[in-house]
Amino acid sequence: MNQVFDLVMLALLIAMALAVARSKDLVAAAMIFSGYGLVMCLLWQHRGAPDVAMTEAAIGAGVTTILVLLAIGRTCRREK
Amino acid sequence: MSHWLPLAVIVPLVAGALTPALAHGRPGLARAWAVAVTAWCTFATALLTSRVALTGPFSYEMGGWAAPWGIELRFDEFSAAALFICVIMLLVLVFSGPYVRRALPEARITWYYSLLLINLGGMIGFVVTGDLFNLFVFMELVAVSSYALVAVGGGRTAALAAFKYLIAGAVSSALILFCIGVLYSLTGSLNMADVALRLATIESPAPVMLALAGMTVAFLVKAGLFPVHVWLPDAHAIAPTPINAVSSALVVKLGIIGLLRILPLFGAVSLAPLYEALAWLGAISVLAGAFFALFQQDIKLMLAYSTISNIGYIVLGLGLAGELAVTGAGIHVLNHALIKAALFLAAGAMIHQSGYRTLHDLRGIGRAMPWTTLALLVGALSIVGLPPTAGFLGKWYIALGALEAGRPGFAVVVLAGALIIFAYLARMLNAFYFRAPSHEEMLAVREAPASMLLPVLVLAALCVLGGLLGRWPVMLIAPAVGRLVGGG
Amino acid sequence: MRKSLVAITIAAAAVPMLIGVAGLPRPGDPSAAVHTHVAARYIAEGAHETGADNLVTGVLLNYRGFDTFGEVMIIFAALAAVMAVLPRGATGLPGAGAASGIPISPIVAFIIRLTAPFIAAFGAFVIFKGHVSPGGGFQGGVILGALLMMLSLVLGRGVDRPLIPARSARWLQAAAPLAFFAVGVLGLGLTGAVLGYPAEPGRELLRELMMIFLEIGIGVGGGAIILGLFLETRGE
Amino acid sequence: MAALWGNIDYAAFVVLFCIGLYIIIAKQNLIKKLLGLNIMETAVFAFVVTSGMVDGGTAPIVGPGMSGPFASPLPHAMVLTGIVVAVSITALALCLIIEIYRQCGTLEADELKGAE
Repeated sequence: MNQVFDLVMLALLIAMALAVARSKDLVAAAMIFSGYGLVMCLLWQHRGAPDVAMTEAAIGAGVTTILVLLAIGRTCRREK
Repeated sequence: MSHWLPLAVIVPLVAGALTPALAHGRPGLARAWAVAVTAWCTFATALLTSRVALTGPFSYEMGGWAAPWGIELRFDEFSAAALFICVIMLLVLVFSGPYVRRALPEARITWYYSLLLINLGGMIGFVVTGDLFNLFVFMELVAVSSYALVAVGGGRTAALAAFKYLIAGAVSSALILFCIGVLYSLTGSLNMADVALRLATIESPAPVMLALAGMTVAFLVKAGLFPVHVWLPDAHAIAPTPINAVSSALVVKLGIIGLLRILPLFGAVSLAPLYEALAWLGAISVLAGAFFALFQQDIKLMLAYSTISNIGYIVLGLGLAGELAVTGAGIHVLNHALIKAALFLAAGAMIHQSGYRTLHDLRGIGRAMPWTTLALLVGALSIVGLPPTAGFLGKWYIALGALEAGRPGFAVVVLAGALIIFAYLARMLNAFYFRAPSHEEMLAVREAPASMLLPVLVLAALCVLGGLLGRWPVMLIAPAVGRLVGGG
Repeated sequence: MRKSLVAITIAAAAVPMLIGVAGLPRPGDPSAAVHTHVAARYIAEGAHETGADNLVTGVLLNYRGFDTFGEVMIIFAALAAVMAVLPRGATGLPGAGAASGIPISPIVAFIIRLTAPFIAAFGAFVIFKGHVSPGGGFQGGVILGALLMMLSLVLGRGVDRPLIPARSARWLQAAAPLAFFAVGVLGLGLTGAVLGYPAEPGRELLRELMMIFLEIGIGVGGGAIILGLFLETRGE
Repeated sequence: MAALWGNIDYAAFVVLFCIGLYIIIAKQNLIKKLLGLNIMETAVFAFVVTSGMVDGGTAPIVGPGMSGPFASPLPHAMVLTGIVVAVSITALALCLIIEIYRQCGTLEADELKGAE
């Protein structure tokens, strides 16, 4: 069961990374990146690393995404 | 017990964190505070350097934990670079008083000095640590402060140059962390000496080669060697003058010192192909850096490309892996720091006083600013490598090392690089001294203020002193070179 | 041409990494060097030697406290960098070009005010219990920072009238390096090594107090810095 | 290549690393490049955390009720520091992006190249 969970998580991560690469709308890319951080946090929680998972969720998926959205607000939203 | 070693790293960092709080109401205090802390650091590193010169390398266990379990700071001969770092940072801080009051907006001055102190603490930490992950942490500390200091001048393209520098630095840092993860996965420890021992017993060569190749490439990107130098010219030319001096003379050298730290880890692996690659990359970088410098009109861009050329000399010296050549490389790391700092501060003082940056506009400045131009002349002679100056020693040893290794071609490259730079500098000095000024107000330009002129003259004196007393640094780093070449 | 250049670079990075990674010991293999060397001692005597049941906090604050000091300096350097790079008006406030100021809807404002004390309690819990349960200074600091961000939005306290006044904010933001300096020098006095913790049987309480003091310093410092980053990036 | 199946996690993280590298090199928008940089760094952190994993291992918390093999705490300490480094660099990069947009009016690398 563990192996299947890991493989699903890894496949999801790669799919989200590609989605970030493809999406033209930067806000959508930031949201997908936040989801990518949360899936990574789930994977680490499963691997016996709760501290790191909590930090990744709070800092990686939280603060980074907020700062990116603020910067998008002050610049332009769409990638040409 | 030498508590000087951890305090020499912790004090500048904590002082950097306190600078904004202390100088909140009084911006003038920030500079005085920074100069005082840097003077203390110079004293501390001088003590440590004298101790390593007398009794050889020593280490300090943080928190009292033995080596592989805790972090071990290891001060060996190459760590004596910390003294050069402190001296140059002290002179840069003295220089940046009047310069920064005019170049930077008022609100940024306290943060400028805070970042410089953090940069200093990070560099000292980088050269003294004996722990792989600690090396990464201090490298990031120097990196973050350097990205910001490049952009603090606020020029039209300063932010873009800083962003390119940030992306190049962050990608190489991610690669270094990946290689540290590979080494940890193989050996289970992070202490450099311990990893070196345990790497010898690893059977599967593939991950070891990956870690070696990855770290070498990443440190060469940080050192700005020719094929991966793209971020360097803009970052070093657009930043304010004191930051040019710090980044071209010191921060770029951390890539080389990082290489010197990780090469002994891979003693078991045959490093011959790596050294061969380093020698060729260094040679190409020497010629390419000098060649590009030839076509620059802007003085600062020319000096930035000459940094790439001199990094090429150092990497060429390392690549030849002979006793003489590696000594030459080690010496050039220290001497080039002095020379490049003198050149950038002198050129910066000229730009600060006259407002012009290109060779054509700066004609006739020799008469208006005699002392600064004299210092620039001494720096120029040193960078070419004429005998009485500091630049001569490094290049002389590398050329000898090339001949000793039976590679006369590289000795010719060393000479060719010096000649190309000499051609440019002859043109520059001709413009300063013998050409009529192309702008009338050049005659009205006054000499740089005292606190800008003093550091420039001290650095020029150090360039000549480094040449005359060249024997001492050679003897100082000889044991470390012996360990590196003997073990390598 | 550009496409092939990109493909070559990616392949030049991917192929050696894949080959190298294949040679590594299988993750999860208990006999790998990762578990038998340094980590074996951390797990066996970590709780006893550092007094922290959460071994990650034990490693972070005790065994490798110097790394965490460097890390705390990096987050402060990020704040100093942001303050040094962003354009400053005459009064030291960030320039125009602020985010689109969509007013916070009263429902959201009410919910944030309602949950604020619980978030503060959870943040404090994560900081104080960091050495016995998952969590620690950074996580607690980020939670407090996020709470301060939300309150700044709800109370309309932008960068011109920050929630924490500028003068005291500078001291709060330097809290973590100061805490490390204090504990480091105290450790030097007690155990003769910088950042050392007293390990004698009678001194467990003092060691735990020093650790909690560090956690609070990191939490408060981290929270203030993250609030500063938020306000500066947001502009007016 | 059979060994690669055993380390399939590492292979996935190398793929993520290369996707991040691809985004940095191929995409023109500076914010997109920054997201690629974050993806690359998170992939390296995942690699380090996974190297500390142990079969059937629980979190390295030595509580009264805790038993069984514990994951190695050292990679967790490294990755905690790494995540804080990543957010520091991201915060600085975003402010540089804001400054670039204020001065050059665009965030596309190819248009900016002409602006120098």
